[in-house]
Amino acid sequence: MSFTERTLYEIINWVRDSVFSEIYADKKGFLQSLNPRIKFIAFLCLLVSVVCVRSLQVILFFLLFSLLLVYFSKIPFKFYLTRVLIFIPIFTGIVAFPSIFNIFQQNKGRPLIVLYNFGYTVNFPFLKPFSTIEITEEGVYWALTFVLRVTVSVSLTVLLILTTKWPSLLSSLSSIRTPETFIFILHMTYRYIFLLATLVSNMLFSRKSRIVGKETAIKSWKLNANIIGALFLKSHDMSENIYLAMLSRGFNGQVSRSMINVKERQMKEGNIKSYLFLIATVIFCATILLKEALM
Amino acid sequence: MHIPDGYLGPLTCAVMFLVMVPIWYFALKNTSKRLGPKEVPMIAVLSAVSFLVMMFNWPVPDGTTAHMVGGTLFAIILGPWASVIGITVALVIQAFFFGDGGVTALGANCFNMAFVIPFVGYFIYKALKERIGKVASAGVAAYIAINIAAVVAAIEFGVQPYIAPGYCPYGLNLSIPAMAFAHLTTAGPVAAVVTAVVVGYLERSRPDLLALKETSPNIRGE
Amino acid sequence: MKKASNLWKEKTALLELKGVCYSYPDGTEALNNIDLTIYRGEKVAVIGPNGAGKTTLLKILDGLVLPTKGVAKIFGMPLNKKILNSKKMYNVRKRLGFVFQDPDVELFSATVWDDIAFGPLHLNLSHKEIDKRVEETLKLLNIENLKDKHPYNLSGGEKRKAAIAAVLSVDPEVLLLDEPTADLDPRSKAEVIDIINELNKTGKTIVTATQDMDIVPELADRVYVLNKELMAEGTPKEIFSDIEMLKRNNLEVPEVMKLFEVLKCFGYDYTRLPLSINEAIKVLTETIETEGGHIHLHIHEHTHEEIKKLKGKYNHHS
Amino acid sequence: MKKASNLWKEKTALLELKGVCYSYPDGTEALNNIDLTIYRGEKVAVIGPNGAGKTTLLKILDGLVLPTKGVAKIFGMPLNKKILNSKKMYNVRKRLGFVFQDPDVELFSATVWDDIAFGPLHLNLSHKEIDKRVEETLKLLNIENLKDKHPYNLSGGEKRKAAIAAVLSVDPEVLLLDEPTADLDPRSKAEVIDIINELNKTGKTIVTATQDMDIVPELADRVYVLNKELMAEGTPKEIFSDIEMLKRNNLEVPEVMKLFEVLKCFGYDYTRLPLSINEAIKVLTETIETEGGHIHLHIHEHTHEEIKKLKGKYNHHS
Repeated sequence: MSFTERTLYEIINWVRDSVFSEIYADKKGFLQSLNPRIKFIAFLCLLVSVVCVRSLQVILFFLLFSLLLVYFSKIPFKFYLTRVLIFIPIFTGIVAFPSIFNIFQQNKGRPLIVLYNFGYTVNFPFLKPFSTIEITEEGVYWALTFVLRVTVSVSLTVLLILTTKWPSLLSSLSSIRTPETFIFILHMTYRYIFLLATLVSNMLFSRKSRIVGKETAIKSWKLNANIIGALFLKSHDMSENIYLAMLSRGFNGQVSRSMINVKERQMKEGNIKSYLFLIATVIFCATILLKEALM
Repeated sequence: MHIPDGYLGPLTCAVMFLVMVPIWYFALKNTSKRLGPKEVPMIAVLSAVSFLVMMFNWPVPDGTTAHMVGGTLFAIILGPWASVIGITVALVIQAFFFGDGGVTALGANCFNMAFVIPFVGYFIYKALKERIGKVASAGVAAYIAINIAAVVAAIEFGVQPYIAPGYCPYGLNLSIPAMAFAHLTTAGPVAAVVTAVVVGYLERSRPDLLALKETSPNIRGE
Repeated sequence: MKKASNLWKEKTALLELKGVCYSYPDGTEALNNIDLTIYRGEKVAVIGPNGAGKTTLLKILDGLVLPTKGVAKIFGMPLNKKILNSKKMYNVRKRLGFVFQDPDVELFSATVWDDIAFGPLHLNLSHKEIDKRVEETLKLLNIENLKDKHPYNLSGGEKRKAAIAAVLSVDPEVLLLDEPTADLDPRSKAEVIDIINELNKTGKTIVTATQDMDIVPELADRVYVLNKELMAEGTPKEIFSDIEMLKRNNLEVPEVMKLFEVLKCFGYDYTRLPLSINEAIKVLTETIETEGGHIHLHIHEHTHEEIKKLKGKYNHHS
Repeated sequence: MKKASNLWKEKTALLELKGVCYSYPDGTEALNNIDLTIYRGEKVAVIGPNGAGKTTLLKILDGLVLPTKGVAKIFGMPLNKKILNSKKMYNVRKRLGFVFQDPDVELFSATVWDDIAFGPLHLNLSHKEIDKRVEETLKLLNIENLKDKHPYNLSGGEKRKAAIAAVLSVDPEVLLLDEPTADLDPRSKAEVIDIINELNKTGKTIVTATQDMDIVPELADRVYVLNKELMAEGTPKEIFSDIEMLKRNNLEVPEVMKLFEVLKCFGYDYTRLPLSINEAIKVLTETIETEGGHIHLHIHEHTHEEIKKLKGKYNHHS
């Protein structure tokens, strides 16, 4: 199996099976018991704060906070950590690593370890002129801050999705004044991703089943393009029929009150607890940001 | 090209959101006024396609992978304004699915991929298609659009070291060449080949999809 | 083409097509010169092979698509482009329900509940009334357990029922069904047929497009055979008697009928041809009760010859 | 579960599943503890209701998916992750052909010709040989007229035949078919059945997954009943005799069988239960020839009672 196929197959199955399964959203943990719209706003506060915070220690504090939430929401740590770390933070780590060296930095920092001294100024394309290669204190500190900030952000996002059912999450967007049409399209898109992913996955299976020899990279590119073309056509047809089905049921182009079921039930879910959590979060974020601003 | 949370400082994030707000507003207004109810499900389904297309990671010679956005293709079929909505939807879902393309960086990501790509792609395609044919112009448009978007993204995170440390650590001197190199050599050709082949595929099987805009340019919006 | 029996003439015509033609934008002809009337309270089946234009016909009857030629009258109102885009159509569509062949097209919301509520939401009802409508529909189809499920977690049979529910919640007078039993296992098929017949009993007019001959006797009082043009019209019995016509249109008769024709070759001279097992039992009982208590099957001089002819008559196999 | 008849033991086992389980990553169970063997040259049907795991089973047999537990042996080679990703699989896949239920999944090239040439292109054949292969396959399925068409513009029956052709062009020994007659009109259905039987006669092993009971007698010498687990195995006759088991699994028997059971209530004591019209003719002829020239149908004291029981036995309707 070629690399393309393997990644495609794995990613599509991942979308189909883990993202859509909602195992952890069904558990009876702390975050799951909150009103999704209020939780959504609280998490937005947290995410914005993490992006605003400067100091490494405070970011660590956020990390601790998110891990506490993981614990009380009954999500297994091992599953959680693999899900959080495996993609973005590791990639960010690789990206950030060179930045601990002076030659890739914008500002001059205090040298921590000098690796090599040329004794003369080196000019290298794209880089500032340098005469030593050294690891700098600031470089290490900011690289760590960078990687940790990214990790905490991802960790919070993952926590939010794992503990919220998707329809509720998307409907929550209306609480930050997202237009109804947009939310309606979001819902439909979400719905058809699964269907089309199944279709693509079967197309790939059928292709795999008929690949009886080595395939060159160019050929596989062209083939993927064909599959995308076929996917496009089929989806286009489907969208025309969906439109007719909607029309037939009275759709007049105005998307209003699209998802009342989800929304109304959301209003009833665990309100007092949710507001307390929101207030606590806002106080937590505000204190930290104020403190930083004053420092 | 998806910028995760934590790469961009608060100022950049805020600015990009502010830039996107009027774009989203016009796109929605344009969509509901000019496109009519029929395009609602069409945008939804094509967003789903775009979401899946972004997950087609292609192997490239240096061992990394690249993906396309499908923005040019989307714009060729539905027009650039509808693409703004469609790709934004795909990006919102991706931001939550993967934390890929962060929530706070959504404004920036949407600007690069849901605004720059479809508009650049659409107008290049429109300018070239009479001269060099639909298939070739679709490929060229996709190639240029994705590269311009990549450079825009590179500028966004390349300015971080000048504004605030602790975010993306590399300055413009490094970010622009790195992003440009990756997209000129990998993601660009992939986007070009795929867009061209798909347009060729549609030209043979459903030419009406590509012709729609020509017969009624004002319904599709510009 | 056979003429409609007089019986239906006295009834109210709800949907009427006169000289309707339809061509796709690329010029391919889908329908040619269709005259057809649907009366209040009927069960009508439109049968025809792959690509006969059944779906297009239903779309025209639902006022979703305009004929390229001819007149489509829905509830007495002839359709044209202006009407199709006017607000009047909302009132018309409220009275018509169209269940598409692919349930995935019908279920576009996040939960089954939302899909069922979609229609009523556009009727400007209060939230309370919408709730009530949805709950009633769920109950009617006995799918209360599905209401919070995502459409992608449903099985084939459940999806079909949810799609029917989504259309029924607007309480249409006429139900247009496109291949309602496609892709269903025998049990789900039987359930869907029961639901449809139940709806017909409560007064709904039913139009079913299908290529599954076995369900036609159960789902139709009257049958149109479509193959781009209308090839025949009549009761299921009349239609299934014209085997040559059916065969020409790539169709066939239900298995039970075939077997009764076999019995005929063995000397059973039945009074009428049954279309289903239940009818077969009735016919057998009747014959025996009137024919002096028994039926006598034997090989007579023409048996083998007749059977050979019969086989040729039914067989699509080459 | 019934045991396989000894007859097959002497044949070569091509595909073998032992204790195979399959769960989706989210934990939903699709298959549980499946033991199953496909022998060279057989025609096997896997029948089961919606969601029984038929497609997953075929995917495992085709080496596309690994069981989560248990062993799948293809041509004697037990599969594991390493082999699945190795070049060895090319040889295995060459010998296996999988026709998906949805022909659209199979046809993604610009023309039917390209789709059929897709497989052979990987065999390191010369252009001339590939041409020849494609032409032969087109001829075999009698679809030469479709070769330059875009798959998008084909009718249901044509699509199905093109999909079969696309798989056949690598000349596989075993053909796995998922619902090959779904969405087909009676004529196309008959044609596809003929094609499959023709292929079986030329030595190909055929495995068909279906929920259309009427085609089972024609497409299978041996039947597995699947409903997440294997519920039964045997000849079509054996399987269709166990109506209770079939009903439990949302399945039923072919119509002809039902009618013969009705005849039994009227006193016809047949020697064996026919599964198709042709067999019915044979059975009737045999009985008449051995029973002194005639069959006598009448209402005896238990007729009504037996018919009532029979109706309850078959009926999925509530």
